[in-house]
Amino acid sequence: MSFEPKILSFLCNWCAYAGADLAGISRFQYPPNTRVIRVMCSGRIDPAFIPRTFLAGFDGVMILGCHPGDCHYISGNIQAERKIAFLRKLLADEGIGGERLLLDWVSAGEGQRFAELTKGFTELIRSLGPFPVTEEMEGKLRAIHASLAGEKIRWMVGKAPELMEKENVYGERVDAERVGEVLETTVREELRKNRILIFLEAGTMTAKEISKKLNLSLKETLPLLVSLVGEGGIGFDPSEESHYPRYVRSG
Amino acid sequence: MRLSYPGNVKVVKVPCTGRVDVLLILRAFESGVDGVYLAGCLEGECHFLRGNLRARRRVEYVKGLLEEVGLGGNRVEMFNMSASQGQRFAQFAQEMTERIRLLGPSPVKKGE
Amino acid sequence: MEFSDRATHSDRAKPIGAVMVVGGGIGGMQASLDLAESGFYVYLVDHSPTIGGVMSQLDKTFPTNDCAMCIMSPKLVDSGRHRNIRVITNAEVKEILGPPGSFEATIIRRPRYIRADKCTGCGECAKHCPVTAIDSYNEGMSRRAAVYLRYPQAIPKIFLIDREACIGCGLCERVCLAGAVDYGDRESEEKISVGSVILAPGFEVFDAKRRPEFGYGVFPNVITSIELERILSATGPHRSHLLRPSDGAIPERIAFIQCVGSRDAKCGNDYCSSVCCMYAVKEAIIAKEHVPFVKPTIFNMDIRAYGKGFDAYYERAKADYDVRFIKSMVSKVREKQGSGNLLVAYLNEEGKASEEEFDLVVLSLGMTTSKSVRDTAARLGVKLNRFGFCETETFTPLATSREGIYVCGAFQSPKDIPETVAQASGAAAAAAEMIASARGTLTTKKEYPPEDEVKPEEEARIGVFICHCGINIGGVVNVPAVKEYARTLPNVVHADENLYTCSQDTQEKIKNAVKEHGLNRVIVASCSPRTHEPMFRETIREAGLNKFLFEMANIRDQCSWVHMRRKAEATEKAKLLVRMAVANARLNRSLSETEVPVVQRGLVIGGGVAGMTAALRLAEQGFEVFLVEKEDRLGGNLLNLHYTIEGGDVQAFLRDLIDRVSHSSIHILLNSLVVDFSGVRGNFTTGVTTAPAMVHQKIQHGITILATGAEEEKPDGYLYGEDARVLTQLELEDRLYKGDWGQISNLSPEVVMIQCVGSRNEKHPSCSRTCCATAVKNALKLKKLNPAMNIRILYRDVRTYGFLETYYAQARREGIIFVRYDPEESPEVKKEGETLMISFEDKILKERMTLRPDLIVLSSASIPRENKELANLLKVPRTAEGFFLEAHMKLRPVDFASDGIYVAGSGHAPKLISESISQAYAAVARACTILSKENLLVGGIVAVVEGERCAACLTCVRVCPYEVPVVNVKGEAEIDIIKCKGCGTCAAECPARAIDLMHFTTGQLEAKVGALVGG
Amino acid sequence: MIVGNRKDFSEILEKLGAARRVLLLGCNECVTVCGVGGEREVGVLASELRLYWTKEGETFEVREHTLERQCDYEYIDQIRGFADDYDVILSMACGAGVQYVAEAYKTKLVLPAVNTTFLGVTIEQGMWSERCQGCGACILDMTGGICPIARCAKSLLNGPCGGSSEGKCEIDKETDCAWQLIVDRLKESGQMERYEEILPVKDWRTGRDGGPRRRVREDLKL
Repeated sequence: MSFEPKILSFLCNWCAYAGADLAGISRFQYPPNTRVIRVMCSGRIDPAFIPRTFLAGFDGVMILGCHPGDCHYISGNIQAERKIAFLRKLLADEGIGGERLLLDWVSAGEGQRFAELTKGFTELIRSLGPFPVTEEMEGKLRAIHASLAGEKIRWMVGKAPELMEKENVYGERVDAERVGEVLETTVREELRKNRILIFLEAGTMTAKEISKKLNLSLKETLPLLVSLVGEGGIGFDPSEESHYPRYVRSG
Repeated sequence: MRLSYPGNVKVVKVPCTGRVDVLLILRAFESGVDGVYLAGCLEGECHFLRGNLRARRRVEYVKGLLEEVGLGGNRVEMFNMSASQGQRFAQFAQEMTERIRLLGPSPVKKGE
Repeated sequence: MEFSDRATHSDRAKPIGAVMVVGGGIGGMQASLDLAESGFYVYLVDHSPTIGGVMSQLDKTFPTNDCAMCIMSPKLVDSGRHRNIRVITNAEVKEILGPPGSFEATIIRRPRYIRADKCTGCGECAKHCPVTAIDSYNEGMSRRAAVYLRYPQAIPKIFLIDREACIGCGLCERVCLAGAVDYGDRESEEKISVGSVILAPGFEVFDAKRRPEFGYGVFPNVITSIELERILSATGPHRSHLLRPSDGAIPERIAFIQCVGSRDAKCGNDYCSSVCCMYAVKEAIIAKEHVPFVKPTIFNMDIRAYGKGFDAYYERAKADYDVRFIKSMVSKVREKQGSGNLLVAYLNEEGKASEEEFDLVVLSLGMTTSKSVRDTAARLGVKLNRFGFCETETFTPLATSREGIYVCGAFQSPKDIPETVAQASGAAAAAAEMIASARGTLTTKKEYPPEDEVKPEEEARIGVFICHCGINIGGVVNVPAVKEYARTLPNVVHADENLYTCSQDTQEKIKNAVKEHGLNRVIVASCSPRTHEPMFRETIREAGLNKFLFEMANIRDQCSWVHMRRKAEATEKAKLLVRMAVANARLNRSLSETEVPVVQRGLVIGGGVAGMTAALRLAEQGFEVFLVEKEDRLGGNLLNLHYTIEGGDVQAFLRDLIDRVSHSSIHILLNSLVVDFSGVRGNFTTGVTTAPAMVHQKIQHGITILATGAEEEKPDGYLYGEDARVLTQLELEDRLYKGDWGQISNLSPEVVMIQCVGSRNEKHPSCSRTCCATAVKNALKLKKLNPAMNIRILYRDVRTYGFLETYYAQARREGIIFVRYDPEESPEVKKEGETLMISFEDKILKERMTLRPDLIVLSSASIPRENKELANLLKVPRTAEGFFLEAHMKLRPVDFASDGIYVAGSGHAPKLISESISQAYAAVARACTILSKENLLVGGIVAVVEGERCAACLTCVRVCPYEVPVVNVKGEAEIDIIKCKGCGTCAAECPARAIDLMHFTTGQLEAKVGALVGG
Repeated sequence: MIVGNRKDFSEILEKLGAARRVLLLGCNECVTVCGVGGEREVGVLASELRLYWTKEGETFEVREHTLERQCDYEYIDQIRGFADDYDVILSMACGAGVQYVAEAYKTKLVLPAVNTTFLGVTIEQGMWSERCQGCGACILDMTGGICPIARCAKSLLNGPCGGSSEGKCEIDKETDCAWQLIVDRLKESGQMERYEEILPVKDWRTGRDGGPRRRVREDLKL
């Protein structure tokens, strides 16, 4: 049996969805592999949706919004772009290529473009094959989701433009680089910590084993373990008495 | 530290474990508790010099009494910790809860 | 000659009855508490956001292995909530103007961004803060949020924002239900008026990167001693698991390198840091206790275990913990490729270059002063010595160069915790003396409305207040359900819930409820009584209820926080805890605390330097003193001393001191012995008999200071007493002073000094502390007399701690030869004809050397003067070696376990003159916490005897750790409520059940237990 | 004081048989002091009984009561009002007390919970040792204040037997040889001449061998 990709599309109400309708009115043909969720604005797309989409069995995700400058809500699409870029970084960190995630713009008048984008993306996914939901991949996606769903990150992601473009609580404008750096470190750390927590669900591990599985150096791994121990999420296996302590999930 | 430990553990505050007498422990069992443990200062660090050492002896004595009446001496224990060993407290609470769980409910439980 | 720091301030305007203490470490806290308890208002200023200092970072303390936080946190809490101490954190002292007695200090407070009056310390902000920063409390080994509390037990328990890390996202403000976040906070200046000032800013650890040969900062497994301290701590980065940084493995071979940044002229620190030997031994022991397979090795030049009980600890480390000591300095540390292990290069005792592999290297860092402290000193016009520590004089060790400003702790010279605490009390006495006439002018005493009588038979009317603690409790426990449940409990007539029960407006609400509902018991279900009970007790007292009618249910620390993921069970448990509290509260009774008058007079036993200083200082603080000396003259051991190592004239000092002790408030009783002793703190009666007429008199006094001193032991062996050329150090000093020389002042005579004669052996395991410095002092003196003299000092470890080290260095520069011997190969002294011979092993030449000295000087042990009978009379304990044993080795260095009795001077342990003076001041400060009060409050939680049931079996008499109960003339046990400390051991053992402990009565404990299970 | 040992719980249970309404009677004299029958020990035994019977699912009533003394009839009379509510009086006093209670409540079953062992002294908190056997003819003046009757396993009167070795008695290495103690004490106090004196054969009739004893003091009688 040949592979039929399952694709989820998020379409913004004002441009992309209208574009898709236009494609229909105009009878532009495209493959039937996409399922559409209408949102009012591409800015509504929470990056945390994406790992769940893959976990739910989709092979690709398309997010289509208005062209820059055309957003019905002024800057929703720009924010979507920022958030998705951020997500791509995270995915890339975990060795998940961003090619299965498409963000593009389709205006209400671009029925043709909608059909072509859909067609092209479907073909691309078909050529990539099904999303490889291995156990490891599942762990990664769960971790990414958990990190993105956390309050800290959501707040930061939401606040970032204000901090960079307007001012922070002290009435100062924060350097974009600094915001990016804080955001990235925070997210990366959360993500890695979540991954460790998921690893330890299956049993105890030494620091070395964890670092290997995270594909990180011990030097980068140890501080994560320290933080997790401090937060009470993990502890030490009291039965282990060798030179290499084993970490366990606690609580 | 917000470590979690089982909710089964209820604490009765005393100025010193030296205040806990043999009878109080027995009365607790009479009321139907499944286990009792005393958490005192580390040995040698008793705020009242040696109350914890006395408490340990009493716990040993009560163990014997509980054996006699067939409840099992393991239902009572003494352990020592310092004020900064929250983790140890949680760990012991866990251990004791597990131990009592294995021993099953006290045969003198009320209303059963 | 003017030796005293006493100023003639009588001509000045009336002094200000307040003191500023700069630095809130253990020393600053002790000084503040002593002052506040003696009638002075205290401003405790700390540059850190919290008080507690370096001690808060320590895991255990030597030589008792007490948990540092456990023993310190009562002082933290007391300092934080004392009504006459204002803690000002996150602040610097900008300047101090005006004359001593009426200074005006300017304080700069850095913004905290969290309002102290609103923050409840719940920690929601830190839980949400998205920014992480390096956690300096854990020495950078872990991370914390940008909004943080330095450590969990911190006082004040108010968070703050690390402005450098914070990006200003505003999340903390959103999650703070108490509305405590204030981004508009700015730096502010405040002027305060104080009469005197104490500097207790502590130390900073040496920067390990200044010794690059050890590879700190380059090789991950080279760590500092304070880092190891954090690693070993239960609140440390690995929760007390000993893991090394490079790979998180447990290190087996651990090397400690001593004297990093100490005894090192190259980096300008040619002093000894005094504490590193002992903390290294302690860390080695604790590491071994954590992980039995650890093999610690300590590379050292000398092990300076000179304090009380230190040598026994050191010996235990060797014998019981297999700690290896190598007498050698490490020259270089390099990393072994690939493993992260370290190769430590050193010259072994045979003088051969060796290299050994270790898994972890710990650098024992010395003490230095921080730049900011040195800058502050410069701004305040306080002189520093060449090492950046505060300059003080031998006979005035607490006074800085600026009148009215005193010093204590490591800023004066490197020192350990007990010496810091003692010196802090000492500085408090000095600061108080300065302004003694203003005692009580600025302190306030809480005035309460009259107490409503609640009779035992009166039906209990209980009000229950349940706290949400923001979402700390409310987010887990169903508070409204608990409230509804509380309403159903017997005797509960009112139940309410609050967002924060500890907030100011809630206190008013509680008070109103007491009136409105006629409550006679109040229960708050919230956090821990350890931190909050005093506050709520005060609230109900303000509402006219006795404070013992208050009860707490700990549904946060022991419920919601520990069962976060099990909300239903947590709610049930909270209900149960409330039920237990109700059962208990029904049986709570009003307990009265009675006032007993204090006899505001002191008794000092012993007329040496410590005793005279104590008597004089008490007198100068305005109290009458009896000074009892058994000899026919004052002076004690000082009579035998002539000069100090620094060159001070001891006899001139002594003459001046004796002169001052002829004070109108001091009654000197020479030729007098204490023959009986009774009473309790605040009211003792002592019988004194004075020779030769054997006049007996009874003295009434409120406090007692024991200053009976020590003396040089008459040595055994080495031909002492058989040959006139074998002397003790004291005898040598006397001859040096008198110029009584005979043949040895000319030509190039040979002098050998033998250290540790009678010390550090089985009979007397302790180090006598002062003999190394004395030997160096006398050797230098001899050398000055005749530079051609050959002087050898045979030693086991040279223990010239602190700045004494500089004299040791000078001695070596001047050609005095130091030769180490092992106790197994003690030097041998014999006589061939008239020739005196000494032979000993020379470790470097590896051969036995024999000399024909002209003089052999024995550094004989310091032993306590006869004090056994006195100890028996006063019921105070002694060590196996006969020195007085204080209440607590670390934090109560001059107190005895029996309140109101204090120790000072060498009777406690061997001491230098300056140390005895500091300690005498300390005893005075402690004594003044009693003497300054007209009345003492006694009672409350104490044991009471039901006489009728007593079988006079003596069980209570035997089990009481404080020897309080007695069987009285009626044949019944009697417990003095003034002495009882309320542990309840007697109540738990009385075979007739005739004793009960108030507030923790058998009935109450049984009711609590009953409520736990019964429906 | 009179010293005793608590009987084993199993023995007490056995003696109680089917009795389930128990009046547990303590004594506030010697047995309180030696930690075997005072109010606290009454509480402990009562607790044990309650725990045991609850565990066994039985119905029962245990009442705790401690008298000032069980060897005086006025005190014993104090339980008159409720003694009949119980099947059995379980006395924690010495044998004298148990008997006297039994005499006072002729129709009641009175049981001992304590084995009375000796007349002794407190060596240290929690440790007692025998000193007197009540022989009725005291010779402590001759033996340096150490009683060979009570403290010598054989009650020898004129020096130790061959079983005395290194100051200890042959029956037990923990037990001092009384005669060693006597000799040491006589030496210490310079009375060694008393050791030379031969003590005559003891007339045991003043002791137990003369049958039950009684003491009368006419002037004190009513």
